[in-house]
Amino acid sequence: MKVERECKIVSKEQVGDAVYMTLEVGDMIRASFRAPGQFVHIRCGEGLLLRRPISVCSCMEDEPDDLLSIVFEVRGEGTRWLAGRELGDSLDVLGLAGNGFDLKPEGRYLLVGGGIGIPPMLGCAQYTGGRATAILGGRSRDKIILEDFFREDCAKVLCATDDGSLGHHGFVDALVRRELSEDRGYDGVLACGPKPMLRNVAKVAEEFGIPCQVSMEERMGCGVGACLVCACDMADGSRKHVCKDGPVFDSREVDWDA
Amino acid sequence: MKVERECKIVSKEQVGDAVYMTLEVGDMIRASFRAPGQFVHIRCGEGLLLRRPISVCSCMEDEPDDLLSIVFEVRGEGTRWLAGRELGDSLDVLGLAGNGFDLKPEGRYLLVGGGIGIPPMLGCAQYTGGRATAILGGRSRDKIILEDFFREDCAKVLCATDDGSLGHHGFVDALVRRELSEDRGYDGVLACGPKPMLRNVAKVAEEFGIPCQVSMEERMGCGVGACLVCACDMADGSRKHVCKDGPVFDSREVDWDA
Amino acid sequence: MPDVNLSVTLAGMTMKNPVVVASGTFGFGREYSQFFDLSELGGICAKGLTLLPREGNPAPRIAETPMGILNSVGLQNPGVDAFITEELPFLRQYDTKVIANISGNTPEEYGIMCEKLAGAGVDMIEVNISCPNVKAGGLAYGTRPELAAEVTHVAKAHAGQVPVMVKLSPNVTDITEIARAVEGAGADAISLINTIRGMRIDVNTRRPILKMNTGGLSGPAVLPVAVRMVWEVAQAVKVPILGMGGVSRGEDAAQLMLAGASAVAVGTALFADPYTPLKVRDGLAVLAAGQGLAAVRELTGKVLPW
Amino acid sequence: MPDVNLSVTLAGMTMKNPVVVASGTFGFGREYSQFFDLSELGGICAKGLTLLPREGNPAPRIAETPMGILNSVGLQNPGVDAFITEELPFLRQYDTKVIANISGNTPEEYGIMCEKLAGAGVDMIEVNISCPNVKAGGLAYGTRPELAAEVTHVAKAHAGQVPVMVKLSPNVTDITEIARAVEGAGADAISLINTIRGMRIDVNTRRPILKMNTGGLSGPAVLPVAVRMVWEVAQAVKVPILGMGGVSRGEDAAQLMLAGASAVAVGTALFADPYTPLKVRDGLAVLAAGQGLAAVRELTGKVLPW
Ligand SMILES: Cc1cc2nc3c(=O)[nH]c(=O)nc-3n(C[C@H](O)[C@H](O)[C@H](O)COP(=O)(O)OP(=O)(O)OC[C@H]3O[C@@H](n4cnc5c(N)ncnc54)[C@H](O)[C@@H]3O)c2cc1C
Ligand SMILES: Cc1cc2nc3c(=O)[nH]c(=O)nc-3n(C[C@H](O)[C@H](O)[C@H](O)COP(=O)(O)OP(=O)(O)OC[C@H]3O[C@@H](n4cnc5c(N)ncnc54)[C@H](O)[C@@H]3O)c2cc1C
Ligand SMILES: Cc1cc2nc3c(=O)[nH]c(=O)nc-3n(C[C@H](O)[C@H](O)[C@H](O)COP(=O)(O)O)c2cc1C
Ligand SMILES: Cc1cc2nc3c(=O)[nH]c(=O)nc-3n(C[C@H](O)[C@H](O)[C@H](O)COP(=O)(O)O)c2cc1C
Ligand code: FES
Ligand code: FES
Repeated sequence: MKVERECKIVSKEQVGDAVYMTLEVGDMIRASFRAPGQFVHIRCGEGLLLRRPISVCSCMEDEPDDLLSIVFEVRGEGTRWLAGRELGDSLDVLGLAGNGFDLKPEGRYLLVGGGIGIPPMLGCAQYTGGRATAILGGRSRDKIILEDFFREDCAKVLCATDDGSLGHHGFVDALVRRELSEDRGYDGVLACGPKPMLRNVAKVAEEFGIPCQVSMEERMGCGVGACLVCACDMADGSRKHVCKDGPVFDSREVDWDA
Repeated sequence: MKVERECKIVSKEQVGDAVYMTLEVGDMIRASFRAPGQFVHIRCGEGLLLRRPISVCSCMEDEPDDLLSIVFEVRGEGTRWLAGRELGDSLDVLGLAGNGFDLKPEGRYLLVGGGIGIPPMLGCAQYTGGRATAILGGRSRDKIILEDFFREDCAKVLCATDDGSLGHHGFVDALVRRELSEDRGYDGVLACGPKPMLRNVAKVAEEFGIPCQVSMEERMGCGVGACLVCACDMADGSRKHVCKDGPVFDSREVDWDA
Repeated sequence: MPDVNLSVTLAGMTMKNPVVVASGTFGFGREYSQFFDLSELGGICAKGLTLLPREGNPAPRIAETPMGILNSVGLQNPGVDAFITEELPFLRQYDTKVIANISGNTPEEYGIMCEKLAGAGVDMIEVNISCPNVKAGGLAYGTRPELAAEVTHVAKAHAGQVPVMVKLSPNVTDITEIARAVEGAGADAISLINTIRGMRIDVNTRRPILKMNTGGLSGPAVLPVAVRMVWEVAQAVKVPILGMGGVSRGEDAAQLMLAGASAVAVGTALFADPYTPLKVRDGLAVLAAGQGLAAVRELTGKVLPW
Repeated sequence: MPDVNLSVTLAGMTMKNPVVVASGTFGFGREYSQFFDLSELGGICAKGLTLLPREGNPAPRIAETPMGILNSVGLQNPGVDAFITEELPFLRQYDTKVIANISGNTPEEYGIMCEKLAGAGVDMIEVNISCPNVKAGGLAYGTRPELAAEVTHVAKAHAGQVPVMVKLSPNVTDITEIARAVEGAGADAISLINTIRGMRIDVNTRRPILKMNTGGLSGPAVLPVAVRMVWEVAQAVKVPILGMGGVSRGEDAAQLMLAGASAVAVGTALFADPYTPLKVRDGLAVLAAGQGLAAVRELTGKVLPW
């Protein structure tokens, strides 16, 4: 059961270029949490007709109100409006939407987050109670956000930057390759980030025969599966929908050439 | 020279059902004041494309900022937005627009205001330094606003209410007739209010051979005379424009049957 | 809620209230049934069906514009047979009217679909003629009176007792010409407006936002066009009208009804607020009660032109 | 301001920047000259002229809609002769291009006006074909290719050296058909879009807000329709295009230019902010500079369709 409700902003801070917000979401988590990797669909003022999809970073059931955190970057009108909201303001939030990652709490996963794709992986780290390895990538050091949180909730954290300003100098898929070849004990690779990154990570995982799940982005309307605008091309020629069938897909399902 | 500028709200209070606001308007009065009866064209938020015309109630040159007051009733979306602004907020104001009443500071006028047409007459009262007689009308006692201010700035103040809850029980034109027949010394009748009232007042003034000026309303676009939407039908078959040629017209010019 | 009779009749089909959801914006009802009881709706125009399943167009399929959206979904649907076996039974659980929306490549396809749907027992068939006619060289049926009439004729011939409503495209010089043609060919009702063709370009990438380059404009931006066209059509034909295009409040619905619509559909506004149809219904009730009406249907066609 | 070349050429007429003001929204320039120096504009499309003075339609002539407005001014103007004697000399004081906009009841009237205006020395004549043709029974010239061509032909024959730009109505099934017709008849440029017909009803009084019942929709709401039509016309004809419809920011203007416009006009947005044309110009300059362009005109037609 999804809900649409006014949710109060109870914390707001800047993390790198991004904004981190915690919301009181009533019973939204209790009513609709399935797995980390789901998203919320947020109304950004009266002037914009379309809600904006933002991944859940972390969330917890609580009384009287469940808590949910999001992390987002300002990209355009909607996220600019969102970044302008203050502590105590309310947001019109529809959620939780989507399916999230298919993962076992007791599993050992390699989590890969690129740029603004980092935050949703934190939920996966917390869900799997400290067993995961996280590989965080970004253009430069300041794009690697939430590293401290990951260090708390992961067994191991590796970083990669395009410019070498932090950790490995290069792309995350090189670290994925190194990690998978050194450690054969992963139950799967879970990734969120820009599409080219996802494609490369998926390729590496496939080489090692490790199942890989990726979180995809697409422009959305309803956010619940009714309007069919958020199509994602599948390898078998069909089209699935990011908001309802995703945003997480098995990497082998996806048509990477679309 | 007209200006469009951000003007700070420096006072806001409720007068009856209406909102009274004072604005700091920079040099707007110095630059564009012509006579009482002009109006300002106010932007009411990003979501509404059209500005709303509101008459100047009273205004004065001052340093560093001229001061201007408006009084308005909530009628729809725009005025609702306006009424929601708070002390210290800024409004995007274009003004002063229109011509105002043609009157001499030393003249003796009979000022007639009906309902939300009362406030602009206050400027006329102040401009003519206490010599005027004001006739204020409304549906009931609470619609007669600013009476105290008029008592300060007029030689005489009469009220009429449709329900008899204050002053004369009936319409203002009855008081206009009484006043004009008792006192032949008026230089003119100046009126603002609903069209049927203006028409009746104009008729009485005409009977007595006293020049009468009326402030007309029409839906506006630009507010400066460029788009020609605010047409007012004239007795001679031509169409003049409320924002530029008016809002004040000689009552004999107007086609009252349009 | 005020005590106003909300029921309306559209081509003999009585609905508990005049608010239906617009085709393509509500899927087959499953998703929004998570938010409210579908029995609260006057009716449901289901997602547009084709004879065979279709995957629709590549993404992006949506773009935002000032008080509007563009979409280029392109009739993704499981096909009419899957609708009948998989979706119709679900919709039938609810006490609301089910209106199937169909698009064909040829008049024959419309005919086959009507036959299947009439057999399966939908309450009404909405014939979408905004799609290109393959035989006539890709020209949209909805832009030529003779083609629109042909499709209507074939649909009626195969729909049995089920009323046929033809949905008009606003992308025409004279909407009354098309309306008269489909009425002449036997349409029981007319719905309008479908989307207006538009485009948005990302000025940085220089790419159209939609992968199909252009798409259909809907949402509040089109409301004045919808009101005008409903008014024109209401004067041109006698069949009842389902009005739509930009409705997000009771007042918008009242405008369409005053202009001549017997009922209204809500589409795009759902995306901002899933509860819009219920709010529109309640807004209409308040507005009608405020005007002292005993029934909301008294609004239909009651505009007083100057 | 960034160092970008802003000048553009439209049918041989070189403008210092691509931003002109749209006909009917700027009068004859006097009013807005109180806000800024008119020499800052690329050009001015003057209020639409007719052969004889006209008082236009009764008020109300304007209504607000979601991100749009409806107007029904109906060509109030002092007539072409008064324009030439009273208004043109005023406009000529400024270093900007003056584009006269004309509407006629018959092709002959267009011809007479063109002759007068060419003699008086305007920089360009914009032929508005959205008005009804009295001879053809009130059908708008702009909705029938053969009528549009006829008017264009007569205008060209009487305009001498002055370039003739034909302004298209968006209220048509296929805008490219009209565009090709007027190009074929000799139009030097095409401007679009004029307003889309719409209606708004006051649900309390049940009266249309406009005294003419319907009016023309303009403002941001129509921008996606304008972009689509400019793009379609740009592919259909070779003559340059003046794009308009809903421009209120540099980005909007860039969309129209990428779609194929050589210059853009700003209309409705003036009413909210008199300085919009200058802000659009500056926004275009910043945007072009940000893309590393040496000249804003490099945007024209550079959309990359999928
Ligand atoms: C499932 C999902 C989860 C996401 N999670 C996050 C997150 O946790 N943090 C974060 O910063 N961003 C996230 N995004 C991206 C975020 O939705 C966009 O940055 C945002 O919608 C941009 O809106 P805007 O108004 O600022 O930009 P504009 O460009 O003005 O938006 C215009 C339209 O395009 C859509 N749009 C633009 N970019 C994207 C995009 N990348 N993906 C989908 N729609 C887009 C907008 O939603 C809007 O409808 C996520 C996207 C998806 C699909
Ligand atoms: C010259 C002039 C002076 C005015 N002075 C005052 C004043 O001092 N105090 C006051 O309370 N009101 C005044 N009005 C009326 C005021 O402009 C309207 O009440 C206001 O525009 C309504 O806007 P809205 O958004 O609340 O209503 P809506 O009905 O939502 O407005 C929709 C549109 O209609 C226009 N409109 C609606 N009613 C009127 C109207 N009566 N006159 C002109 N346009 C209208 C609006 O400007 C807007 O464009 C004046 C009007 C004019 C023309
Ligand atoms: C995403 C989307 C998909 C649509 N799909 C269909 C469709 O399949 N068949 C159809 O007849 N109309 C379709 N439409 C048009 C709507 O039914 C409706 O006519 C239009 O959107 C105007 O109403 P609105 O402004 O309330 O959305 C679609 C509209 C949208 C936004
Ligand atoms: C009040 C008003 C008056 C107009 N008068 C004319 C006119 O006389 N001649 C003409 O060709 N177009 C006229 N138009 C149309 C505009 O020139 C322009 O094509 C249209 O408004 C779209 O641009 P916009 O959205 O920037 O306003 C008028 C538009 C408005 C709003
Ligand atoms: S956004 Fe509507 S189906 Fe995904
Ligand atoms: S409002 Fe534009 S001329 Fe009066």
